[in-house]
Amino acid sequence: QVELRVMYYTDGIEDQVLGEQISRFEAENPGIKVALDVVAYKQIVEGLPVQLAAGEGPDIARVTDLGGLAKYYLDMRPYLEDAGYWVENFGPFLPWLRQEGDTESVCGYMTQMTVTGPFVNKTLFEQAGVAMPAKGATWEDWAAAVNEVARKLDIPIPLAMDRSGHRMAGPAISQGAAYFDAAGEPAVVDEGFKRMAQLLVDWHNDGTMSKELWGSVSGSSYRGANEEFGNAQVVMYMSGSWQIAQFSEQIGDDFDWWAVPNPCGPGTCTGMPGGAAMVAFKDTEHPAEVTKLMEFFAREDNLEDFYSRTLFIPGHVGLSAKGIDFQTDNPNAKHALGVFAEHIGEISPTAFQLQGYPFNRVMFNAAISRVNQAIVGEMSLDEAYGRIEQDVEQQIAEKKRGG
Amino acid sequence: MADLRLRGIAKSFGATEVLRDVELEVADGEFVVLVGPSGCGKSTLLRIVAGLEKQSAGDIEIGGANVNAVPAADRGLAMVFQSYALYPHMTVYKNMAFALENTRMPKEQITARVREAAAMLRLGELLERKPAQLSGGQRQRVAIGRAMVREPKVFLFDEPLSNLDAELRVAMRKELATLHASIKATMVFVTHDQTEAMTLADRIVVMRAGVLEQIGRPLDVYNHPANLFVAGFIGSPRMNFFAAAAEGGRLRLAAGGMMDAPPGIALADGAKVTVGVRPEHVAIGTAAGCDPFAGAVEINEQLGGESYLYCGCGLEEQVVVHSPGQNELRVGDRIELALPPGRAHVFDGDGKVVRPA
Amino acid sequence: MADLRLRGIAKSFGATEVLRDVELEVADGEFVVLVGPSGCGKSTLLRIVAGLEKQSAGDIEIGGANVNAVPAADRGLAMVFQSYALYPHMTVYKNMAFALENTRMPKEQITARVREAAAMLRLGELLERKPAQLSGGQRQRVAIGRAMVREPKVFLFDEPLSNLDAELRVAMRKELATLHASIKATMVFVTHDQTEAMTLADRIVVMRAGVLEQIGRPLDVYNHPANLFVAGFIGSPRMNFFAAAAEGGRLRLAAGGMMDAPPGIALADGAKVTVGVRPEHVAIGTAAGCDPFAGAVEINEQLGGESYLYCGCGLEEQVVVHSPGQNELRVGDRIELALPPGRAHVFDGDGKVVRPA
Amino acid sequence: MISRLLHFLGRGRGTGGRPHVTDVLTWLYLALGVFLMFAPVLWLGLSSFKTQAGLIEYPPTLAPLEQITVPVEGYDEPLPLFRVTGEDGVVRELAQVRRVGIISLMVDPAAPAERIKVPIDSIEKVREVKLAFENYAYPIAKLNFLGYLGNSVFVTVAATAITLVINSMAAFGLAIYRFPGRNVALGLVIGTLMFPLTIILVPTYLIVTELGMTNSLWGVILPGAATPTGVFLLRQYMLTIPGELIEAARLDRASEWQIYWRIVMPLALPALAVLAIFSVIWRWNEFLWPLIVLNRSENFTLQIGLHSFSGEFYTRWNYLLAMTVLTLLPVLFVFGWLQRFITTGIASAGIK
Amino acid sequence: MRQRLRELAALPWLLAMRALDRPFRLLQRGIGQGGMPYFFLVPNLLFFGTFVILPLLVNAAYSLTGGTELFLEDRPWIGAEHFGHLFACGDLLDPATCREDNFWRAIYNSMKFVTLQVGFMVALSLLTALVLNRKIRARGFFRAVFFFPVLLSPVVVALIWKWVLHRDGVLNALLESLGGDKILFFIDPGWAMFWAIFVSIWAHMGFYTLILLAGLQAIPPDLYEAAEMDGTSKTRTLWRITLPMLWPNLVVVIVLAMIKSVQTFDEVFVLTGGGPGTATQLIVQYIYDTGFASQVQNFGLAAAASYVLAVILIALTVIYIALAFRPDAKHA
Ligand SMILES: Nc1ncnc2c1ncn2[C@@H]1O[C@H](COP(=O)(O)OP(=O)(O)OP(=O)(O)O)[C@@H](O)[C@H]1O
Ligand SMILES: Nc1ncnc2c1ncn2[C@@H]1O[C@H](COP(=O)(O)OP(=O)(O)OP(=O)(O)O)[C@@H](O)[C@H]1O
Ligand SMILES: [Mg+2]
Ligand SMILES: [Mg+2]
Repeated sequence: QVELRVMYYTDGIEDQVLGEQISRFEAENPGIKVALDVVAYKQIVEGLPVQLAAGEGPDIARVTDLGGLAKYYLDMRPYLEDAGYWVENFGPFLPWLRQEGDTESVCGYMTQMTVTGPFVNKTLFEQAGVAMPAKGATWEDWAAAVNEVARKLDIPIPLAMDRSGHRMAGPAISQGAAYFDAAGEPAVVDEGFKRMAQLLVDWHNDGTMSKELWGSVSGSSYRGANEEFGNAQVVMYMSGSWQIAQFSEQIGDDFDWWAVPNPCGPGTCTGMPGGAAMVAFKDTEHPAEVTKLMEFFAREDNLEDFYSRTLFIPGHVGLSAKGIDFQTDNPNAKHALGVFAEHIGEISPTAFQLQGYPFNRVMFNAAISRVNQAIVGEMSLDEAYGRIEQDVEQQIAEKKRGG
Repeated sequence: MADLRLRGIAKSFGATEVLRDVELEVADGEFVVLVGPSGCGKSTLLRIVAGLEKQSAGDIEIGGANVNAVPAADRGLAMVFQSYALYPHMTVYKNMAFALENTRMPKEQITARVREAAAMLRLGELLERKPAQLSGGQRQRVAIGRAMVREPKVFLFDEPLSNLDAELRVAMRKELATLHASIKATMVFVTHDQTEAMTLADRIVVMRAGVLEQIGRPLDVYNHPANLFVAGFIGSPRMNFFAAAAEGGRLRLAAGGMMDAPPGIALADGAKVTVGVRPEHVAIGTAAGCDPFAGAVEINEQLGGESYLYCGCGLEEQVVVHSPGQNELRVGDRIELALPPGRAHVFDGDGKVVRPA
Repeated sequence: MADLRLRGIAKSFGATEVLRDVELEVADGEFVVLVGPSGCGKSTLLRIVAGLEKQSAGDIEIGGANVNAVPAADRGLAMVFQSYALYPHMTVYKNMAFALENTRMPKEQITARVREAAAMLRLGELLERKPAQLSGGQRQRVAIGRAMVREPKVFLFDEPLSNLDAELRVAMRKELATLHASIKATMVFVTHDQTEAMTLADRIVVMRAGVLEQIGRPLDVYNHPANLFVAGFIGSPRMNFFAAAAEGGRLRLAAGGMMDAPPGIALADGAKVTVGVRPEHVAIGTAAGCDPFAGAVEINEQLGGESYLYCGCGLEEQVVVHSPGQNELRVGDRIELALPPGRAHVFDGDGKVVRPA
Repeated sequence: MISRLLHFLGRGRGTGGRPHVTDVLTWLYLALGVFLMFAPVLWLGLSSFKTQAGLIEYPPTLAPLEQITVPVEGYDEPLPLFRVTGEDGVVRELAQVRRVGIISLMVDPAAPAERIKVPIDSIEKVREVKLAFENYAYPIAKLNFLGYLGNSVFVTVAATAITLVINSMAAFGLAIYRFPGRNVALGLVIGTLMFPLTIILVPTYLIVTELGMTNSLWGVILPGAATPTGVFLLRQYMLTIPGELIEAARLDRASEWQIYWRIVMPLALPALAVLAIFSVIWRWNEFLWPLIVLNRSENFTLQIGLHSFSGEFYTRWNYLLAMTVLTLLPVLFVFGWLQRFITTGIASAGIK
Repeated sequence: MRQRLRELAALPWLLAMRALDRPFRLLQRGIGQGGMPYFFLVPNLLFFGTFVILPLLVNAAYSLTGGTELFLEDRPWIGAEHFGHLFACGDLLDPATCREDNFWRAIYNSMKFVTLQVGFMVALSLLTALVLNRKIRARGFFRAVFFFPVLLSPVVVALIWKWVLHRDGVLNALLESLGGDKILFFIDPGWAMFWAIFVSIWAHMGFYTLILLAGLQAIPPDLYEAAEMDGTSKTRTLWRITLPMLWPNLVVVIVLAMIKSVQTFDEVFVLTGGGPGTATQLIVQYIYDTGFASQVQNFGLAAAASYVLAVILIALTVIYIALAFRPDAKHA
C-alpha cells in the first residue's frame, strides 16, 4: 500500500472535483491511497517552500510560484507512459515549471490557466448611456469612458485594478514595457513601464482610480476590488479570469458584468498569463505512483471535467482548441469565459517570457510597492524607478549568491 | 461632639451570627474598654463602627447623626487595626504622615506631628524603615502612631498594645491616658489585658459571643459582676466558683462545710447557687462565718511580687489562692482555706448574681 | 537529644547590628523564656535558630551537631510566628494538618492529632474556616496548633499568646506546661507577659538591644537582677529607683533622708549608687532602718484585687507603691513612704548590682 | 477623558443611599465597553449567518437578509420579489422574470399573465431575515470537523498543561530563590521576549525537523511551551506572595517541591488562570506555526482546517466566520470557567 | 456538591503532584535546598534552549551569511554585510536616504505606534481593570465582554473593523446621518495610524486587563480599609496604595505591552496592509516580508534586522526593568 500526499488549496469547488477524481483513481489503483490535504493558500506560499527545503514536503502540490520552486520538482519523464501527450498539450507552460537552463523536463500541468483582463459593469454603461469602447481601444479611451459613466451615475470608483505587479504587467507591456534587457536579464524600468507608472499615478490623482485600493496598503500586499465591483461601485475592474466563478455566485445577475478585451497601448493589447500548476516533487518516495496519479489527473477527460466544473480557463492546448462546455447557466460567466479564452491568443511573448521567469515576483513586487509609494506621494516617480531597480538587483543578487 | 451610639447592632457572616442586638452609648470624650473572650465579636464591632463592615441590622450614630450610610472615610474616626494593616511600600514616616497628607496639612506641621508621635512611641530611629524591616512591636507602634497623629474625635483601638513589652506597655498606657485627657477624644479600646482595662477605662464593656454582658465602671464590674461569666472573665486568675445549696439561711458548700450567706442575701431553702470568691479573698487559715476546708498545693505560681497557689480541694477545679509576696510552699503541702462570706458573690441557677436586698 | 547551643551569634541587617555575641545553652527539655524590650532582637534570634535567617557570625548546635548549614526544614523545629503566617488558602484543619501530611503520617492519625489540638485550643468549631474568616485570637491559636501537632523536639514560640484573653491565656499557659511536661520538648518562648515568663520558664533570658543581659531561674532573676536594666525590666510595674550616695555605711537618698545599706553591702564613702525597691516592697508608713519620706498620690490605679499608687515625691519619677486589695485614697492624698533596707537592691555607677559580701 | 475618568475613580462618595457619581461613571464606562467591545462581536455572530454575498455587501446590513422569492404560476422556479416604484410614485411588489440590460421584466405574482417592463433603477429587492445555517452545516460536513476538533483539543490541553507546569516551576525558581545564575536566567527569559515567533520561524522549523516532529502534534505543542511571557508573568505575581508563608512551610518540613505545589501554586492561582486563559486562546487560535509544521490533514487543527476556505483569490468568509464563531464557543466556555479563579484574592489573610 | 465536583476535578493534579513528591524529596536530599532552584528551572530552560535560544543562534548565523538557502552549511559567510546594508544611510533620520529605506520607515512607524499604543493600552487596561474590580453586578459578564476581542483572530478583527470603517461602513453611515462627510480612513496616514492603534488596543486590551485584575486581587484588602480610615480620597488611594502595590504586575503589563507592541504584525497588516503608502508598515512586517513572504527569502537580512530590532527593544526594556526589579526576590 502506497500513500501519496496531495497538498491543495481551493478558491471554490476545485477540491471537491479533485476529490472525486481521486476516489476514482483509488478505485482504479487499489494499491495506492491518496490523501488530499486541502490547505490555506497561505500554506502553499509560505509554508511549502520551507517544508520543501527541509525535505518535509508532500508528494504533489498545487502551486503558484511556478518557477521559484522548480528545483524541487520531479521530472516525471522516466515514469510517464506517454510523455508526448504532456509535451503536446502542456508544452507552452512547461518552461514555467523548469529551472533556468532546463529545457526538457516535465514536472506538472496547469490546473488553471489564467489571463488578466478587465471586467466592466455593463449595466452601468447602459444606465449612463455611454458606449463601451470597442476592441482595440486604448487605456486612455477606457479611462475617459469609465470616468464619464462614473460622473453621470455618481459611482465612486471609475476604474479599479488589482493591486498586484502581475496585474500591472499586462498593461505595462501594452505600453511597451519589455521587463528584460537584450541579454535576458531583468530590467523593469524602461519607457513603456514609465508610461504605465505615470498613467497609474495620474489616474490616482485625477480620481479615475481610488487610493482606497492601491494607496491604502503597503509593500507587495495584494488587494482586490471584488467587493466594490460586486456592489456596483466600480465601473471597470482590471482583474483576471479566475474571478468568473466568484462573480457568478456573488453577483449572479444583479447586473451585467462583462469581460472585455484588454485595452491597448502603444505596444500591444495584452494581458498577463498565469495560473496554478499541479507539480510532483522529487523528494517523493514513490515517483512512479506519483506520476501515475499525475497522469490520471492530466488525462484529457478528467481535465475537461475539472475545467468545465470549476470554470477555469484550460491550461491544456487540446482542450483549449476544442473548447470547453462550461457548466454554468450564468450568461455573464459564459460570455466572460469566451472573452478570456480569446485573450489567450493575444498574449504578447514578453508576457509569456515574464511569466516564465522564475523570479518574476521580485519584479512584480518591486514595481507595485514602489509605484505605490509614488502614488501616495512618499517619493517621486523617478525615485521610485531607482528603488525598483535597486530592489530587483539586490534580491536577484542575493538569490544568486547562495543559490 | 463625638458621642457614639449603637442601637440594636447585629451582624452575621453567612450563617454565623457574630453580633446580637448590641446597644451601647459612649459619651463624648469617654474612654470605653471592650473586653471579651477571643472571637466574641470585638473586632467586628469596631469594624462596624468604623464603617468597614456593614451591620446586618441596627443603627450607628456619631455625634447625634445616623452614619449608617456614611462611608468609613467620612466618619472621622481613627482606628488601630489588630493586624496593623501598615502600608508595606511606605516608610514608617510615610505610613504615619499619609493620613495627614490626605488633609493637605502643611508639610512642616506634618513633620512636627509625626516626629512628636514617633518620639512618644520610641520610633524616632526607625522613621526611614519599611514595615518589613521592623519587629512586631515596632510595627504595632507604627500602627498606633498612624492613628494618633490624626487627632480625630473618635479613636478605635483593637488590641494596640498586645505586642509590647511590659515596660513599654505601661508607658504607652500613660501616653494614651494623657492623649485622651489632652484631646478629649472618645475612645473605644479593645484589650485582653486586665490591667489595661482596669486602669484606662471610664467604663468597661464585657462581651460574650456577640452579646454585651455588662457595662460599668471598672471597679463596679470587678466588685459587682452581673453574672457568672463576667465574674469569671474579669480578674486574673479568675474568681473561684463553688457549688452550694441554701440551707437554713446558710450555704452548704459542695466542698464540704457550711458558710454564712453574704450579708443581705436571703435564699430560699434548697436553692442551688454558685458562690464565687476571688483568689485574693480566699483566706488561708480561717475566716469568720465559714468552715475551713483543706487543700493541697498543686501549683505554686511565684510571680515575684505575689504568688498564686492552685490547690486541689476535691473539687472539679482547683481553687486559686492569691498570696502576697513570695512563699516557701512546695507542691503537696496542705493548707487550710476558708471563704470569707463578706467577700463572696452568689449566683443563682441561671448564673445571674443575687444582689443583697 | 535536643539541646540547643548558641555560640557567639551575631546578626546585622546591613548596617543595623541586631544581635551581638549571643551565647546561650538550652538543655534538652528545658523551657526557656526570652524577654526583652520591643525590637531587641528576640524574633531575630528565634529565626536564626530556626534557620530562616542566616547569622552573620557564630554557630548553632542542636543535639550536639552544628546545624549552621542545615536548612530550616531539616532542623526539626516547630515555630509559632509572631505574625502567624497561616496559609491563607487552607482551612484551619489543613493548616494544622499540613506539617503532618509532610511526614506521611496515616490520615486517621493526622485527624486525631489535629482534633485533639483543636479541642485544646478551643478551635473545634472552626476547623473548616479559612484564616480570613477568623478573629485575631483564633488565628493565633491556629498558629499555635500548627506547631503543636508536630510534637517536635524543639519548639520556638514567638509571642504566641499575645492576642488571647486573660482566661484563655491562663488556660493555654497550663496546656503548654502540660505539653512540655508530656513530650519533654525543648522550648524557647518569647513573651512580653511577666506572668507567663515567671510561671512557664525554667530559666528566663533577658535581652537588651541584641545582648543577653541575664539568664537565670525566674525568681532568681526577680530577686537578684544583675543590673539596673534587668531590675527595671522584670516586674511590673517596674522597680522604683532612687539615686543615693554612700555616707558612713549608710545611704543618703536624693529624695531626702538616710537609709541603712542593705545587709552585707559595704560601700565606699561617697560612692554614687542607685537604690532599687519594688513597688510591693515600698512601705506605706514607716520601715525600720529608713527615714520615711512624704509622697502625694498622683495616680491611684485600682485593679480590683490590688492597687498601685503613683506618688510624687519631688523626684524626677513617680514612686510606685503596691497596695493589696482596693483602697479609698484619692489623688492628692499625702502618704508616708519608706524603703525597707532588707528589700532594697543597690546598683553601682555602671548599673551593675552590688552583691552582699 | 482619561483624566476625567481617573478623577472619577478617585472621587469621594456622596452621602445617602442613592448611587454615587463613581457608580454612574462606572456604569457609563461599562456601557461604552459593551458597545465598543461587544457590538462588533454581536455583528460577528449575526454575520456568521449571512451568505457570502450578504457578507461583502455595502452598505452593510446588521441582520442576515435574503431576497424573498415567490412561486409564480407558469414559472418552474420561484421568482425573486422586488419593490417597484412606479413613475407615479406608487409602490408595488413584483416578481422579476428576467433582466435585460437596464430593463427588468416583471410580473405581478397575483396576476402572472401580464408582463411589466421596469427600469432597474426603480426597483429594490424585497428581503427578509434568513439565517444561512448552511454556513455551519457545510463546513462541518465537508471538513473532518471532529478530527480537527480532537487535534485542537489535544494540542490546547497538552500545551497548556505543559506550559503551566514548566513555566510555573521556572517562575517559582526565579521568584523564591536567590542563587548564582539567577540573573542570567532572568535575563535570558526577558531577552528572548524580544523576538517574536515570526522572526525565528525558520530556524525553529529546522530544529523541529531535526527532532523529527514535523507532521506531529508534538511539533506544534512543544516549541511554544516555554513561553517567556508566562515565566515573566508568573514570576512577577509570585513576588507578591509573603515570604513568611514559605518560611512557615519550610518549618513544617515541606519539601521545596511541596512548597511549590501546595503553597505557591494555589496562591498564584489568579496569575495561573491568566496564563491558562492566555495559553488556551493562543493554542486554540494558533495559525502560522501549525500551518508550517503540519501538512497532513489528519493532523490539522481547527484553525488550519477552517482556513482551507481561504484560497488564493477568494476566501469563503461565510464559512470562515461561521467556523470562527463555532471555534470561539469552547474558549469562551473555558474563559468563563477560568476567569473566576482570577478573582480569588487570598494571598494576604494569613499574615499579621 | 459543587465543592465535591471541584475537588474531583483537582484530583488527578493532586495525585500526580503527590506521586512526584517522594522522588523530589529524594532529589532534594541529593542536591540540597540550594540546588532546587536549578531543578525548577531545568525543564523550562530545556524547552527554552531548544526552541528559542537555539533558533536565535541559528538566526544569528543567518544574519552573518548570505543567499537564500535554509541550511547554514549552504550559506556563504558574508560577515556584517547585512548590518552594513541596514545602516547604509545618508541620514539616519531620513529613510529616503537609506539603502534599506523601508527598514527605517518601519522603525520610525513602529516607534510612533509603540509610544502611543503602549501608553493608551496600559492606561486603558488599568482603568478597565479598576472598573471591573469594583463590586458591580454581573462582573463575570463584563469581564467576558472586555476580554472577548482577545479571542478573535487578527483576520476576524480586521474584518469586523473594516465593516465599521469602510467607505460605506457603519461609522461613515453614522457620520453622514449626523450631517458629516464620509471619511476614507485608510487613505489618510494619520487616520490609518489612529485606527491601527485603536484596533490593536481593542484587540489586546483584555489580556492586560486580566493580568492587572489578578494583580489587584493580590493587594491585601486591609490596606484599603486602612486607607479609608485615613480618610484617603479615591484618587489618592489609587496613586498611593493601588498603583504601588500593583507595581510588579504593572511592570509585567508595561513590558509585555511594549514588547508585543513592537512585535505587532498581523492585525495591523490585515487592517491597513501597512498603508497608506508605508505609513503603517511596522518593523516586523518588514522582517517578515524580507525573510519569509517574498519570493527571494532573504533570511540573512531579516535576521540582521531582527537583531537591530532586539537591541532597540532591549534598550527600551532595560529602562523599565531597572524600575521593575527594585522589589526583588525576597526569600531564601
Ligand atoms: N530587615 C531588617 N532590616 C533592618 N532592621 C531590621 C530588619 N528586621 C528587623 N530589624 C530590626 O532588628 C531589630 C530586632 O528585631 P526583632 O524582630 O528581632 O525584634 P523583637 O525583639 O522580636 O521585637 P518585638 O518584641 O517588637 O517583636 C529591630 O530593631 C528591628 O527594627
Ligand atoms: N468572614 C467571616 N466569616 C465567618 N466568620 C467570621 C468572619 N470574620 C469573623 N468571623 C467570626 O466572627 C467572630 C468574631 O470575630 P472578631 O474578629 O470580631 O472577634 P474578636 O472579638 O475580635 O476576637 P479576638 O479577640 O480573637 O480578636 C469570630 O468567631 C470569627 O470566627
Ligand atoms: Mg479581634
Ligand atoms: Mg518579635
